[in-house]
Amino acid sequence: MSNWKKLKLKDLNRFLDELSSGYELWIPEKEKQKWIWSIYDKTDEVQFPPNIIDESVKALFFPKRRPIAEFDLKKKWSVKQVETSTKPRAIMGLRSCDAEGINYMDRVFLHSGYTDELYKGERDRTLLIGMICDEMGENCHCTDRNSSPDKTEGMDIIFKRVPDGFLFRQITEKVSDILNFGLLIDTDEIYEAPEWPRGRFEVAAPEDVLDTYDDEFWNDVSDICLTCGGCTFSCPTCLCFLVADEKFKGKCERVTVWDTCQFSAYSRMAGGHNPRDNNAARVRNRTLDKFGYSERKYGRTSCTGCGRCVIICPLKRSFPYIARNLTERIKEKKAASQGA
Amino acid sequence: MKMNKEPQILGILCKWCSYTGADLAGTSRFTYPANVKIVQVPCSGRVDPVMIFKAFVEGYDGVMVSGCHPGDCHYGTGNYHARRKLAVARRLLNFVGINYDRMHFTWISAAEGKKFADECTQFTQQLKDLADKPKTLARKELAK
Amino acid sequence: MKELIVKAKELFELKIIEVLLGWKYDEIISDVRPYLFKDISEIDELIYDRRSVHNLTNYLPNITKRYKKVGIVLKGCDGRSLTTQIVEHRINLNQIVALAVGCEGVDIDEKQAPKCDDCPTNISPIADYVFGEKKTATEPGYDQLKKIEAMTDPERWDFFAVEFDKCTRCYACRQICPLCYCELCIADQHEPKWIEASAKLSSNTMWHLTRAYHLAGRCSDCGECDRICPEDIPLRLLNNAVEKSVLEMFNVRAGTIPDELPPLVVLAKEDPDEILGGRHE
Amino acid sequence: MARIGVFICHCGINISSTVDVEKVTATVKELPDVAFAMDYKFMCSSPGQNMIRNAIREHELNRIVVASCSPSMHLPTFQKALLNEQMNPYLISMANIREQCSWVTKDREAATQKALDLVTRQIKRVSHQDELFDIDVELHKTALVIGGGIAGIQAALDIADGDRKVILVEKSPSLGGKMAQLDETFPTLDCSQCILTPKMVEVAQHPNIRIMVNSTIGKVDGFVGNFKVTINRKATYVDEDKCIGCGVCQSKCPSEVAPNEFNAGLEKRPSIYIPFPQAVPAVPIIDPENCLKLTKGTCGICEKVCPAEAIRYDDEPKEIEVEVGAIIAAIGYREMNPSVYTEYGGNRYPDVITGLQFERLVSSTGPTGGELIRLSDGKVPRRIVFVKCVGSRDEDKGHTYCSGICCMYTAKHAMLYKHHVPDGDAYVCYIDIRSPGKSYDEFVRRAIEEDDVRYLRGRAGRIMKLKNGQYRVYTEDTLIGRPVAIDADMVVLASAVEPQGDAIKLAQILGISYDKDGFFNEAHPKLKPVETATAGIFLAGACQGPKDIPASVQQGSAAAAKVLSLFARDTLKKSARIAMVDPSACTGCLTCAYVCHYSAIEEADFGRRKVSKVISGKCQGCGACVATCKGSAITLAGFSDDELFEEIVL
Repeated sequence: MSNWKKLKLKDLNRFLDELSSGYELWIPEKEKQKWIWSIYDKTDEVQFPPNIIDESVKALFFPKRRPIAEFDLKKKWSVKQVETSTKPRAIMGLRSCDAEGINYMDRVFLHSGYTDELYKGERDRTLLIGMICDEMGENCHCTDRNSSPDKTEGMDIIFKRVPDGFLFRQITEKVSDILNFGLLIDTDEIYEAPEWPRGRFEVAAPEDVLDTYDDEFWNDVSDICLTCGGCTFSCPTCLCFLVADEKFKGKCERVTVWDTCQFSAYSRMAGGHNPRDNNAARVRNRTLDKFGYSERKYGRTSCTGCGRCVIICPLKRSFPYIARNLTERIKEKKAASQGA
Repeated sequence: MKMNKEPQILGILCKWCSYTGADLAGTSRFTYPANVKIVQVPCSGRVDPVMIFKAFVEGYDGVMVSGCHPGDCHYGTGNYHARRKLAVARRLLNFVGINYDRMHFTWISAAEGKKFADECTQFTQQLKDLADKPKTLARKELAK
Repeated sequence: MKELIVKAKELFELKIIEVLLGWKYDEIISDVRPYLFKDISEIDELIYDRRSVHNLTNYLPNITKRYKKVGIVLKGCDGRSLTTQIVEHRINLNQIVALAVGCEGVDIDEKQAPKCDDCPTNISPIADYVFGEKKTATEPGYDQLKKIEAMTDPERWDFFAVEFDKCTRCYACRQICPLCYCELCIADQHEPKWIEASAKLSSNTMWHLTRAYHLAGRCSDCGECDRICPEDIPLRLLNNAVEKSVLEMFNVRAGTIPDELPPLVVLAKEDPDEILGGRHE
Repeated sequence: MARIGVFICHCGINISSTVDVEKVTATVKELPDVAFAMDYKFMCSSPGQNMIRNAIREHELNRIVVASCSPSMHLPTFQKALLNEQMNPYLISMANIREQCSWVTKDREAATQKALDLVTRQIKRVSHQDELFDIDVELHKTALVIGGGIAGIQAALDIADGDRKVILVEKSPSLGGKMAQLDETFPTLDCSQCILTPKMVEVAQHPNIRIMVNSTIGKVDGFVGNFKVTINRKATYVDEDKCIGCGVCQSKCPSEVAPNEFNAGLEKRPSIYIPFPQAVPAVPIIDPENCLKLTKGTCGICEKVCPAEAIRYDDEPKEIEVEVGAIIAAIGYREMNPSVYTEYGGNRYPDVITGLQFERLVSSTGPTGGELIRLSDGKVPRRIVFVKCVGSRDEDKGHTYCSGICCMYTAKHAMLYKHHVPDGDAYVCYIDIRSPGKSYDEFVRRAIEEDDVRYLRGRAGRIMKLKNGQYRVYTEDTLIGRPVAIDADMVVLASAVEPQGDAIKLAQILGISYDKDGFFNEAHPKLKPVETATAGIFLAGACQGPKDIPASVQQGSAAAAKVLSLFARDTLKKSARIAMVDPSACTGCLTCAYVCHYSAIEEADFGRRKVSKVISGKCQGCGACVATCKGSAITLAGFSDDELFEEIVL
């Protein structure tokens, strides 16, 4: 008997039904060629994609628009803080790259000297049921980011698709009852890690990346990047937001809304000065943050290798183009300095 | 389908002609529906269609813009510029489903108090006669 | 496009241009993409064919800041964007050498781009050199637009509410548009918040109406916003609706006549008052 | 942080009779940022204003909202209260709960709700209002007077006597206007020419007045203190510097085809002519449409006979640009053409004439040399009928208003008739007799009692020509309730006063408003009778509404006083409500400059960029540029996006 348990394929829906009775259950759903997260509905025909879900799980913890306080504009001093739901929630089918993203969010929102209570509320009520990818996707490169599709850090439970069902294994002590559902049976089958492909998008070491700040290279990149910000919105570790008051008919909500360093308005100061007033500076900022600044501040680079930025890019080239050229540029520079 | 409740109307009036015309309606005691809320602008040329878009999103049932008659603009040509802008805005709004008749553009001079009151009354009736505007247009996010 | 390459080389050789904005095949992405040619040795890679869908004029403001003489390969619709950019002082025409190609249409996902069905001008109105044939202008068909116009008001709103609701406000449409260049976009302003930052139906509606209105009489229907939208919102419909109004009311087709002012800043005393009232079927 | 004081006025019962003022006050007290709210019977009164001042001090208010009448009425009043407390006068906003709420709403609940809504909007708006500071601009101390009739003459003389320069523009060849055409004037029967001519000569000789006849206004740019005016001068074909005014040309001209305008078309005049003997300037003009030399290339007699060699057949129209600080419009009126009154003959009967034609007929400078005869057969009319209100007080064919002067001049005409033909019969058909004014009613009584003019109360229905050459006037005497028919030798129609044909065109050039009939609008019917809504442009005379000579002269002097008080300053305060460009937000597309009516936007450098810049002295604050700027880089102070947003969004 292994430490894995087995769920037969025919029992999947019953398992999910049972799970959704105690949890607000989120699963991947295919909508118009894209995989998104949605709440499990008993009538759904459940499928799990072979690798990443197009929509990052970030939005379930840190939504694009998140009310944090409410006011009544017809009364004096009427601030009310928004509270999160305490209903238990389970997210099933997320991948190691998603968990890496959540780990990174934890560092930012929980462990950097300040606790984001709304985030903590969402985090505390959520059980993460991760899935090991069937295969790496066309744009996946977690293996180049010190991770792999079977990494379990951050998950509470992990499962793997097998021909006639799924293998489940408990990772944390957060909940044990799920694995005791009658539908999960003991098995001798175990998961054997395959040799995952590597070397798709290698990036130089953080200090070398940061060293390119003044390089002419960035100008060339900027000519073909629109700074549309699609990469930052889809990125599981891009967490910038702005705070806005939204009023309607005498009521007002203070909300946080995702923002992105790719927009010129992001760095525009009140007097009009903009330290990053051109595409080059903005592209550079994002790249240096992913592979340099984040490492300095939080101890690890923030790119999880999910590849969503490649998929979303309207010009289909941002990441691979930048990564490959940047790394080559660094090699060139090193060779040149050694030669000299 | 007709509306039972009074439609909410935003009236954007130029200071020199139409706002004065609205004052004259008052001085002459011509009554009109109370649901017309007047905003004063210096000239109809100041009216940015974005204001009108916003008014509809905020839940107004109709928007009325009025300036000096063509040729009479206090600033010479402001109303001609307004006419072009608002004509485009009006057709765009209609295209996304907000009927032409929810936007009323008119020229009211400082002497036309009666006309102002009549326009308000007629516009209110016109809005009542229109099929209910798409409910989803007024924002509902906060209500959720 | 042999002549194009020969001419480009000649322009480089004679130092008439420093750089050339065109297209080349990129093996990393296995597709044709915009490329800034900086040296005569690269020119053999210059491509213009049905894959050259991008509107290159969007890159011009940045590039003309860094280079004095810029060559650019222009399709008809791109050239119309350039006309408006010049009238609005975005670009100095003296810095531009326009290589206009007689556009035969371009493809998106191996099918002819819908914009090409409605194209009235296959050659750029600004052209220093012309390669290819000028086609006689045809009236846009606007098939898709007419379908929407035939709907009732509530049907039309239901249609657009679904589309606007999808918008994530990534502003890719804004970034890719050569005529969306405000220093501080109205959507990014904080006070007053005409267009709230968060993605929700009301603010998305504001954004899409405002975007379409701001392009009135300026949009050349290059279709880039429509192509790029990650949520596949039919932005061209809105652009076309405004384009059609402007054509019908003011008899203006944006950017087709160099030096002509955009219709919304033209002083038009002779406009009939009817444009403010009555239906326009 | 804003500390807003809200002051709600009852306006006696004008507001409080339909608006529950106490309820509004209690509700707005609860709104954020409202530090103080109160209501009072008359906020504009001296105690009311003191309440505002005290509250500013006691509650440390920094924004004020007054809910009362229209801001056009009392905004300046309340701004003064702020100024007296050393507060910037732009930190106030007014909610118009009288003209636009209590007076137009009957239902009390609806009116209260609306008032609350309007006040709330202004409370939201006022926190976004900033301190603004008016701008000083220099001014050209020259006035332009348009129209050389008695009102314009009076205004020009008064300003010139105040030692300021005046440019007096007249479209006809001579000054004088309608008054020069009159014979004797009511109620004193003194000779019109005798009192007018000295004034015309004074104008001509005044060192501060520049007369420009045969000229019209082509274009007006700029603003108070700094108008740029283009004056279009017709080609006159006579060199006015050389002409000595001898009149030989006029007497030798063989082409007498055009109607004599001065004599109200009662006779023909030559194609080169001085309009009337006392004309100022006494320089002839060639009528190019009838001159044989100019139309057919023949003749040329005037050039041959002119002793001063002043004839210039190659003369061309000129555009003259002048810079002035103030403009007075005094273009007068025209007499309505009674052709629409077919029941009165519609101009077909030679002896049915208008009031002005009668003036010329009895004038010693008129076509008959002052002899009152029928133009048809030269006989003295034994019986005459005067028909009043032709075109006045007639919604169907004429104007709704009363022309004001006809009652008096008809009485005068009847008297003049009786003085010419003492044994003749004079009848007046009238609806009402309107004769308020000093010695006016006495004058009418004199006509009836001393000169035996017979007044019949009733509107004349029809005038029919009889075979014997007489005219039968069908009317009724409503006092005895009987139809009456009078066979008369001559009928005089008191044709209505109406605006000049080019009045609306001039109003549009000047940027001033006009009423439904085409008379120019004064800024306030009672309190600003000579000002227009456009600063620096004033009105005098009948172009503002029908007027007799004394009223025209009064208004001419009043307008002159306004101009002189304007010119007493060295600089002008210009409203701070103008546009400003935030260069950091401006992309430099310059589309704002394309829509600016005042050419007040220029290109400026901002770092490495070119941006727009508003020339503050030129900007008039219309906001067309603001609505055109897609990036909201332009703000119109006082009507900023912030302020309007708060008013629109609730």
